Amino acid sequence: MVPRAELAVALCFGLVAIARPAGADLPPEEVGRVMRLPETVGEHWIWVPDRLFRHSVLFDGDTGRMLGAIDVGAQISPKIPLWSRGRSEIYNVDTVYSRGHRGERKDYLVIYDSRTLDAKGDIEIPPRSMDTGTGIALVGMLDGDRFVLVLNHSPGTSVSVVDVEQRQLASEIQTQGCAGVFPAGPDRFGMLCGDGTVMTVHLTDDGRLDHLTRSERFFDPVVDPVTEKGVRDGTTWWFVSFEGMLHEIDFSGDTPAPKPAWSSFTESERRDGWRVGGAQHVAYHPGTNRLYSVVHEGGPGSHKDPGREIWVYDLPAKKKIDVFEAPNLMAAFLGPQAGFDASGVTGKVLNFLLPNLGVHSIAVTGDDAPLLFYRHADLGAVGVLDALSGEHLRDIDEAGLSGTLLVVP
Amino acid sequence: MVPRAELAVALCFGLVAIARPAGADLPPEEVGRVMRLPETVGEHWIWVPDRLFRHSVLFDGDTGRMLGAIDVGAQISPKIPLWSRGRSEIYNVDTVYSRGHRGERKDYLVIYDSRTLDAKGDIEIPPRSMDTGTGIALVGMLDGDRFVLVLNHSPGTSVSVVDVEQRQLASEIQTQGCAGVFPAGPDRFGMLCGDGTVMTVHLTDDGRLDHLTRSERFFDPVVDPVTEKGVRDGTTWWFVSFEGMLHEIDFSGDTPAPKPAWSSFTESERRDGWRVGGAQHVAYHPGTNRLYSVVHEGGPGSHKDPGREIWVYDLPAKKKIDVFEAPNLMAAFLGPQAGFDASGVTGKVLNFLLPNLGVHSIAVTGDDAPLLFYRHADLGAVGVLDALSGEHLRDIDEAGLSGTLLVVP
Amino acid sequence: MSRLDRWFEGLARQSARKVSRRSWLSRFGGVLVGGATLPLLPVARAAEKHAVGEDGVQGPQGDPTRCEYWRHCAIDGFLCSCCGGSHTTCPPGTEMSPVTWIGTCRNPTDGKDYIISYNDCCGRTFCGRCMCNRNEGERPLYHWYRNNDLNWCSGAKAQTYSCSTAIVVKVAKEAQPEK
Amino acid sequence: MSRLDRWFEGLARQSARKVSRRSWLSRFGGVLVGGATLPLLPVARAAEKHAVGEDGVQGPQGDPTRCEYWRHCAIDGFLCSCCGGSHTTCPPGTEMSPVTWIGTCRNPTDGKDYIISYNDCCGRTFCGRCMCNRNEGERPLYHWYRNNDLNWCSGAKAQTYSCSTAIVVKVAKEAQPEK
Repeated sequence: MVPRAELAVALCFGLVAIARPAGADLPPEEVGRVMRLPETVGEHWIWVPDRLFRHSVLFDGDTGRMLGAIDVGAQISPKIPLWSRGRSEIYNVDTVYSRGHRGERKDYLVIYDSRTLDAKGDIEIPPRSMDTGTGIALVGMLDGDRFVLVLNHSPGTSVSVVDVEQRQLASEIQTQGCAGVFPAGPDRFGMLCGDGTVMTVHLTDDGRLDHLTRSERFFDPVVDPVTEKGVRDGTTWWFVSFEGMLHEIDFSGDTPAPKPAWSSFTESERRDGWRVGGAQHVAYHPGTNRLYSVVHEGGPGSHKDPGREIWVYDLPAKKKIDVFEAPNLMAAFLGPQAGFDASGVTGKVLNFLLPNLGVHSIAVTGDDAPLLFYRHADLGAVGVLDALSGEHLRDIDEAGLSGTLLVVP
Repeated sequence: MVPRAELAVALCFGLVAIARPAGADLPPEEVGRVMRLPETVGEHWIWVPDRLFRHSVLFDGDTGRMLGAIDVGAQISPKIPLWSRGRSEIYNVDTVYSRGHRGERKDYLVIYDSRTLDAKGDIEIPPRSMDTGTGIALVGMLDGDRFVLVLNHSPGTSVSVVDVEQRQLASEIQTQGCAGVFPAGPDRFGMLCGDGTVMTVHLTDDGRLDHLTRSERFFDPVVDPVTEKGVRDGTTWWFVSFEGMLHEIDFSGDTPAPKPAWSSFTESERRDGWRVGGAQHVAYHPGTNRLYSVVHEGGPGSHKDPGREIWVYDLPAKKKIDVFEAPNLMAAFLGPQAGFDASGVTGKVLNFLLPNLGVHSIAVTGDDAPLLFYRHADLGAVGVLDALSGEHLRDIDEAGLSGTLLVVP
Repeated sequence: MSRLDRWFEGLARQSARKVSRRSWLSRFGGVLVGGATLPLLPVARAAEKHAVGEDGVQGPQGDPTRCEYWRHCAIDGFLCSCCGGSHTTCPPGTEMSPVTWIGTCRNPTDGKDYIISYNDCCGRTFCGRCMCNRNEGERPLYHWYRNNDLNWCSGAKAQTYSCSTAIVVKVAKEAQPEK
Repeated sequence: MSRLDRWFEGLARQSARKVSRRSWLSRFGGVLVGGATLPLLPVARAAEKHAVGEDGVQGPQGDPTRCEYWRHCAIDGFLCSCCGGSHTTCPPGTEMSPVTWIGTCRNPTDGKDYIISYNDCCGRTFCGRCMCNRNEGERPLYHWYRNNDLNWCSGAKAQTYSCSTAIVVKVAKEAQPEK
């Protein structure tokens, strides 16, 4: 057995050491101790996946401290880690090759103990999990924490349903023409389709396909497509279109029901060239019904551009209520790398000299004093704002090198 | 069969396209073409291994062009690629794990076709190849290109001898107390030992241990150890000590023969604090018998510090003949990353504002108009000097993120 | 201090215009739309500044190692031209994926729109050079053949992504409907 | 321009002094010897600026998240204190390697020299934070137990290197012979 130390014990260690009698030697210390995470999942924790280091790092947003990490496979983007509080487990989908980057491919759903972060097992799944530059909407866990969904691409699409309770693949469902997995209950998930509709996939109790239902066509994928970067509240998902139209879809019925869309931009904002864009460019806080949206000034084809502003919407009121500015992360990124003090003179000069590259991705915590995290895909630093006031609280530095995701566990 | 294009063909393509009759559409282009390397290994080519991208990139030092890359395993440092001109093959030692970064470990000597860079096979070797931060003196190929040596650590040391002609492991030789592999002929290699001696390992025709011989003790590993960053000329190896003593070892006889050491620093240079240091901090050009040595001003314990100067020695004359300065690579590294012109105003300001971090590693080509390459381990840019005059010719940018090796094929 | 301030401000603006299109690593990196000029790299490309490119176009739009090259209007990845291949050829040791996404790009020489196929080169890890992301007519995941975010190496022997090419398929019948 | 020049020069010097010891990634990165002060990071560590550390020492020499912490005199790697562990404890999900290299470091509190064991934490990839390389008494590969360049995870279940600890073994009988 490996001895394990509670975080609390380690933090108290200093006091013990200080209380040592003067003149006595430091005592020999135990070898082999490994930290474990606190029992309760913190409300301000955030995963920061990185494609170059090939891991997802868990940070505490209140302190900027790294808590631990899980490794990922040989993909363009790490997958989103899925956290089951009930089972105290974390699930992550990895692709590995028998010779590193070539040879036989195998895909696994890896099971971690969420208190020790030990890999305690894995489930082999069909070796065709989809890989994208953003890693968004490729995996999901249904309510009840029994079924994990994995979107496949080979190059046709399907969805693997993995039963993490039974530790086996439950089914693989053909979903040609639709993509993205959007969990909407214990027995269903949505997908966006190329014909401008949305589909509900209904599962049986044992995770196989029960039946598929389709909405009417509610968007035009050529003229003004919705992005797959949706946000969820229970059985409702919101999707934003390239032109900033907000589409609300209700998945509570048998057939998914789109509600009338409304524009997140006024006519004058639109004339000024404001557009949505980035990677994970929308976030939602259920308690306040606030939607956060990364915006920039640009034209057609700028839907992946980062933005320097985050606009805040009251969804029930259908109106913009605030505008947050995201301070430059350049010095926080380069400081530890080049060895200067990001908060000192050199940092200030560099933040001024070098451009503010803006924000690709945001995430908001679910509690009553929520934090809003933001990152640029190429800067290894994460900014932390008060999600209610927009106040810049801190930067988390040395947060990797390249990646688009920010995941609230 | 995959169609392959010669580099020359691709370079001429522009002319063909320009000769197209006016008004005609561009013709449909062939899909599936893959480049191959020129038949002759360029005299100014250089491998730049990178631990984060996990590959070794081959550049042309005359143009700064990338020619291709081979991938590496899950190690701290990629191994040095070994190039057999006779067999038109490249050998690289990789470590892979069944689950990416954990699970069952396997080590392979991977065989690449040196014209196509295709991995055409591999030989499984004992899964204990040594891994270090520098990757220096861990692998080697004996003259005749039949036997590849792989230093092991488990945690005792041994050397795997791989017969790349017969495509199999020839033997594993126990070498407790010695480390580093220094090829010195078709049937022998040297190793440095913890008792201040050097050992010759003599092999039989089929790559097994014939016998071991030891030199007398010629250095003190506690007071003034030699580094394992040796340079070779035929059956002679030079090693430099922390204090800058140059030790020449002759491996032509049965027993390795150290010659009297001499100091690379004058008394006044030593008083001024000059010391050797870095990673791959010495390089040698056989045609001119020149030794290049990275130096800095420092004290004990600074033997891994990078230096801003490269001192040039005439070995037969035992004297310093030149001092090269290595221009700052900071802007060349940050430019493509942050999107500014490294050779423009911003680049100049940054090269001035940010410190010159100096040089960890150097390598010199073997031809009559040699190039001297240099890098800092954390900057993804490689500087190129004229190795005879010291003139700064160019920087190779986007040359990775982290690594210490520079390998002339 | 005001002269210093103005100088810095000028530099910052200059950088802001230049940054991002080749923003290094992100396969999903930021892109400034419009005619932003990219930095010349100090090495080989500096010499090619006024060269006439493969398609007879002078400047960046004729240079396949630049993000502004006309065929790159919907690319997302490392340019194979900087990776040991060319804009139509994979680097040594990789395999060209037969399945792909497409873009519709205007050739400045003849003013015609061409269908461009962005075949990925596969089986080796990130090239890591000349990252380029442009999204003219790019569409989300569910609109497959117009999506540049997908790892299109799914059609190759090993699905590791290395870099992307930009191959002329044919003249487009119409300018692309997707804006 | 002379004021500007002086200002830049000052900054450059300041950076030069600070740089390198925590130089980001290189397990073999550069180190400036002597009492160089490292930058405070803007986040958590800023608040700890004047804190008394685990060993009762004020400032960086008492702070295990700093490269200057006294036990780190011969370390080479990412500091586990910045990686979810502590200077004596591995981060969650890793395994502490039982074999290791050692250093002899002077504790500023009691003025005594201690043997420090730098056990690596293994089985997960690079932590990537708080890179620290100091080489007091460090020796080449063939002098095993004083060599910090080796991947000492060779004694663990999986040899992937994540970060390094700095554990007190005992008081040294003498200051280290290796300079």
